[in-house]
Amino acid sequence: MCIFVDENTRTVVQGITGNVGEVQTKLMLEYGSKIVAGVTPGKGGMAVHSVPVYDNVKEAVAEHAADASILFVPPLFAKDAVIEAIDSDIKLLVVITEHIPIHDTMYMREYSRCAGARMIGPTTPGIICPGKTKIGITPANVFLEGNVGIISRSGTLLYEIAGNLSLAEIGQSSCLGIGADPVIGTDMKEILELFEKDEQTKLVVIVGEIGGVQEEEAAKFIKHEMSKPVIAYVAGKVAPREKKMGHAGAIILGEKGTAKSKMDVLIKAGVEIANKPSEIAKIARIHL
Amino acid sequence: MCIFVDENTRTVVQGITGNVGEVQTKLMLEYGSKIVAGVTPGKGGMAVHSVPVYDNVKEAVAEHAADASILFVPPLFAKDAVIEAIDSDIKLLVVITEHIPIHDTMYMREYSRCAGARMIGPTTPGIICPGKTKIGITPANVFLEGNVGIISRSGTLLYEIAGNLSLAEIGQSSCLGIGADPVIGTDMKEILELFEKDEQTKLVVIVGEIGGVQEEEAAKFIKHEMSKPVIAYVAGKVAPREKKMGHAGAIILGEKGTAKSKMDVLIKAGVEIANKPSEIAKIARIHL
Amino acid sequence: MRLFEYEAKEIFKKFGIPVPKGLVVRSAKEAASAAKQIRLPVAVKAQILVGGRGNAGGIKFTSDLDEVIAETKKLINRRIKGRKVKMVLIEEKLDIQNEYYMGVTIDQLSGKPILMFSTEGGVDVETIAKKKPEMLISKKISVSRGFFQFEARDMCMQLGLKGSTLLKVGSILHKLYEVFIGYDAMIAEINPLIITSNGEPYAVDAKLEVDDNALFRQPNLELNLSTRYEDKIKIEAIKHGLSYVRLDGDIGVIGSGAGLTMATIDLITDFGGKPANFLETGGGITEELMTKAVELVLKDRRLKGLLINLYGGINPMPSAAKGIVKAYEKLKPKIPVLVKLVGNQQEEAWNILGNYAIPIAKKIQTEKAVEKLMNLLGG
Amino acid sequence: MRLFEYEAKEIFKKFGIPVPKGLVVRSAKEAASAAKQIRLPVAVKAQILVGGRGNAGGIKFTSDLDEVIAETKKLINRRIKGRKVKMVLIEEKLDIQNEYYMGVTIDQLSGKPILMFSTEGGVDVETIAKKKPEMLISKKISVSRGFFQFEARDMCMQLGLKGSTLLKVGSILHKLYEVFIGYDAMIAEINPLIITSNGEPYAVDAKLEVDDNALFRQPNLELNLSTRYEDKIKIEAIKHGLSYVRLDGDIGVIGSGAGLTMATIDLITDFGGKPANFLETGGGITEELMTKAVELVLKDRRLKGLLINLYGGINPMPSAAKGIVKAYEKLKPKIPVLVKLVGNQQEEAWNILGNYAIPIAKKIQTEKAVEKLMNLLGG
Repeated sequence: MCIFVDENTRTVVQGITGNVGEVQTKLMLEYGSKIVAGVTPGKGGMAVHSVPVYDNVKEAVAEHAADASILFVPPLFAKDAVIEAIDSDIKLLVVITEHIPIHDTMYMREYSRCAGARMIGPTTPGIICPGKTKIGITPANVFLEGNVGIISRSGTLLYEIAGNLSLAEIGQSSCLGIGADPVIGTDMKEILELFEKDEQTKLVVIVGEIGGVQEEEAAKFIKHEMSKPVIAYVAGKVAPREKKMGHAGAIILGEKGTAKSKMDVLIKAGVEIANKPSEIAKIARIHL
Repeated sequence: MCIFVDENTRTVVQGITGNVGEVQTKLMLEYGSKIVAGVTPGKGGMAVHSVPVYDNVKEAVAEHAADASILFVPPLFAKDAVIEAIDSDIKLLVVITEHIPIHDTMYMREYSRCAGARMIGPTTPGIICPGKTKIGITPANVFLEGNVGIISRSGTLLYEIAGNLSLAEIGQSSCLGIGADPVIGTDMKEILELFEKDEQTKLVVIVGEIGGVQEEEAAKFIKHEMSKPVIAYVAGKVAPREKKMGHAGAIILGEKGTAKSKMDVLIKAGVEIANKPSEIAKIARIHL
Repeated sequence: MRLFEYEAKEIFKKFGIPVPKGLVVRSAKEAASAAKQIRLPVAVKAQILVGGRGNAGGIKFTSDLDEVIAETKKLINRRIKGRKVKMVLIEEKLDIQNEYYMGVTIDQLSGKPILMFSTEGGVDVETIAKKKPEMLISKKISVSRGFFQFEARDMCMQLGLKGSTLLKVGSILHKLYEVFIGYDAMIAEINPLIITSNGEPYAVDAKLEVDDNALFRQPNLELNLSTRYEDKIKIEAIKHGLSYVRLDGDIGVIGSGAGLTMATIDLITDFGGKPANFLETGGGITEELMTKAVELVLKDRRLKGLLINLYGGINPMPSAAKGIVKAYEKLKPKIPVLVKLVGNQQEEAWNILGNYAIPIAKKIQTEKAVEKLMNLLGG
Repeated sequence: MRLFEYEAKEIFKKFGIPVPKGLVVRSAKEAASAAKQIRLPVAVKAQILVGGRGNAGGIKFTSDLDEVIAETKKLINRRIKGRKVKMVLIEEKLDIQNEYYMGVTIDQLSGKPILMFSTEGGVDVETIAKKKPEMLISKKISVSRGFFQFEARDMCMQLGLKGSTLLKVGSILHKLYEVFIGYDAMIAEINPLIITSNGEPYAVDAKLEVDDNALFRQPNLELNLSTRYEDKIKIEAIKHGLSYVRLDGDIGVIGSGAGLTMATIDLITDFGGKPANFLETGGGITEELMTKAVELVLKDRRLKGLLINLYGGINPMPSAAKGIVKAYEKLKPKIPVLVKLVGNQQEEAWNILGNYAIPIAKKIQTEKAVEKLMNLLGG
């Protein structure tokens, strides 16, 4: 099964008329995803790749019974767009947008959890269930259907890792980017819980990086509640301290958040560590 | 019975160490009210008229099982003090403080209702149940125990009206000032509902004034749901238009909120109008 | 505190709401130079703190510089709706395609801010509500949750706005709410918000009233009382935190609560007298404040008598009595002054007043006190 | 963006947090005049954007004017913890009775601001948490509900604060949260907050880091990058929205995502190479941005080779390829450049690069690309 989405998920694209929104809508449609409507305030009545565009999410939901939204809106408008979607009864939000102020993200996280909505991201590549559907920006050609679940903090590294597995003919069940920001809507350990329950998934790959506490919290869950094998790759082994490596979240502060400390915690939780992306397939093959 | 309070109500005085808080605490104690604690941040450990003072409401509630609070804190701190009391599980708040910014009062009203707490005021003289208890600043000597309920927008006019009734040997069950501000915690019609149910109360006197919609909303309730006789006095018959008569709430805007328009609505709802304070006793005597 | 149109527009502009180019002037000469700078045609608008000046001749449009000068001369120092014009706003005249209404005020019953929007602007909101209620969209806001951009757009969509107009007008509606919150407003209103033939919106009129109780936390507001009020007694009263309203009669009234004071002027009128003022102390009486209140009212030369009506609830009656005595000693009024004073510590206060032979009404009924004063006045 | 101590203190002061008197100087002469104005004794504090300067000799206390001059001369242009000192803060030295800690930061797991308070100030918060956890009070805040004065006092009460100290320190803790929210902060910290022998609190050190993603809505912040960074490539990168970190090696690295780029530098190291930098484009690649990124990295004279590692997810690969070609044409690099590029529209991009004979790695594995580059470098 897919995590959060499936072939029947009816998705709205917020920010569909922008360059990125338009291109990614086409790619999702080509992959077979049910993109039922787009929303860009002031552009209601248009169509993008035959997808009708509305001025607000409420109308899009009313007309098309949408239950998910993918957001390509600019960072300044992201908070408003997320609240709008939640207030319009959207239950899954995939926030692709990068560079959202973290104070806005804190609000979005609190609001979505309070409303019982699931927010993925921001700064996420989204979700892909190879062969079935994708709600995100992942390039389709590097993924292969199968039974490895991947959770990644990074987008591009998700493609690299999945691509490495696919080349080794090890397919994936669901692949999710949780988002590279310091505060995100859904944590790594929450997705591990779902992979643990998912019948299709036989093994899980965690793609971590320096900074934050996602890997450490995931390790706690793995240690006490996970029965399926978990392999981890952590990027940033040679990253210097106290330097932001691309995102506010990827920074080593004091003694905390180094790749080594994360790997140590994961090893103690029973996770097998891949030192290079290519090693993941080798370890995975033992378990599959 | 008393409205909202009785002899067993355990009250905290917020702002007990100020001049007004101190004097009024003494007067309430003299009336027999159970003032169990005082709160003034930074003055914990003191005693005012033998009432122990705490630095916060939480401690006062923990030590003395208080369930009500009367607030004498300055307007700038009132919002904070109200939220503190509500978060400390105080269920009745009597906000004496005048001149609270209305944006703060809107917040206080919303917060108290959301938390299931009852806020009276701001700018209220509080509640007195003659012969039993008082949580407020009403002078004791003008009230007399009996079976007339009084709801007043004004403090001083409440004393005048009650005093007039007392002189005529018509006593009161409970007398409440709802507060003179445009936005208040508890509306006139909500107190009418309680008087309608209260066995001790045989007749209700409404003391209104120009501005706002309290009397109009009360009239709706009286017309459709009130069985007990209601007498009203409305102040401001000769007040000029568009001038604030003492409070932001007491202003005639356009055609709305004149004493005459209020009296007309009340008459249509079956309320008897007293043109002078002394007439109230005359009308009341017919019903009692 | 109500702001002048030009002050409100400065604030609106700071929040990103487009307003026409404009300059405030105090003379015809300044008006001419302003009109040249802004370019004709212009609007010449009297700056007064009251609505309805358009119908009262307070706004003129002209393409002629001489007329700008003449019109400004005519307006400055003229009275419009009872207010003396001291300033005139010379403002760019825009071509108007549509006139909208938007406003935020406080819904007293729900205790929440209420936003209103209508595509039928240019007339007052009560008229829209009466004549075309279906063209007036309103929404009550939770102050703890706030108001979002998309909600502003949703309101505009309900009246059919589309495209870039939807975006621009929705954004202005949202900004108006931000002004309302940011400035502790009682009302923030744009009427009309015009749309030019180029599709650009402008706030052509602006109304902003700030909560008097919140002025202390609005340091950006300039509190020049003398440009706002003409009555010197009123200005003095505001400075001391006293609430004063001038009335047409000759009997001074001071009360220790708004309701009581209103009832007192009602009763004076019932007894055939004419109140000269309404002065209310609120719950913060001190000796000094009471002295000031009595002095202020006694300054009024129209006065034939004065009724002081006080309750000892929250207010300390002995202090009030001392304050009255002090003013009495100082001004030695020739007119009859009657003090009605009851409540907590009444005896102590009566003694203080009695020592100075100030007439006292000791009974609770204000009616009796009014009657007594009328007798003193020989009415 | 981290602010200098003196900048943070200016903001704290604006919010009502008491700070010692102080003046920023850029020379010994200015330091002398500042010390006279402030009055001795003073602290002479190097203004650098890194913690721990106290132990590294960046702070001196003195009662002697000559020493102020000497110390300032010693500090200006000196490197402390790798940063060149350009400014010195001359600050009133206060007598210290107690040292407290207070800070607000973001708790990543709960996604909420977390406030911390301790009466064991003067050392860093990690040390307090490790050595005296019972003396560190923390509270997570709901951003939609906010933080109230009484809650700040409650935190202080838990560590035994009483009387006027409770009021003053509680109020400062609340104001620190207001700074945190008002300035879109990642961290706002006072360490130490001192209490003088007169019982007055002062923020003696101040730390404030503003979210880079929120700078656009913080118009009050002056964004003088050249006082913040020495590296010109870094400054250029920030201006173009590129994320750049200088490293110690000689192989340039450009990647289209933080994770991928980090993995690339890790792999280069694994293969025995030494990365010269980390440059990440994010998801907003255009032709111009790509050209700029390649130009910036190629400016680095240490470079022996360059690996560009791109994925076509959100980024348009044909534009990236065109951008690389443009930089290539312009700079005609003599060193080996290898482009690994896969994902959406990869064939189109390969064609563009192929036309200019730029070496391409078409396989998905970054390891293979790194290996190929190392071979090109003769490694």
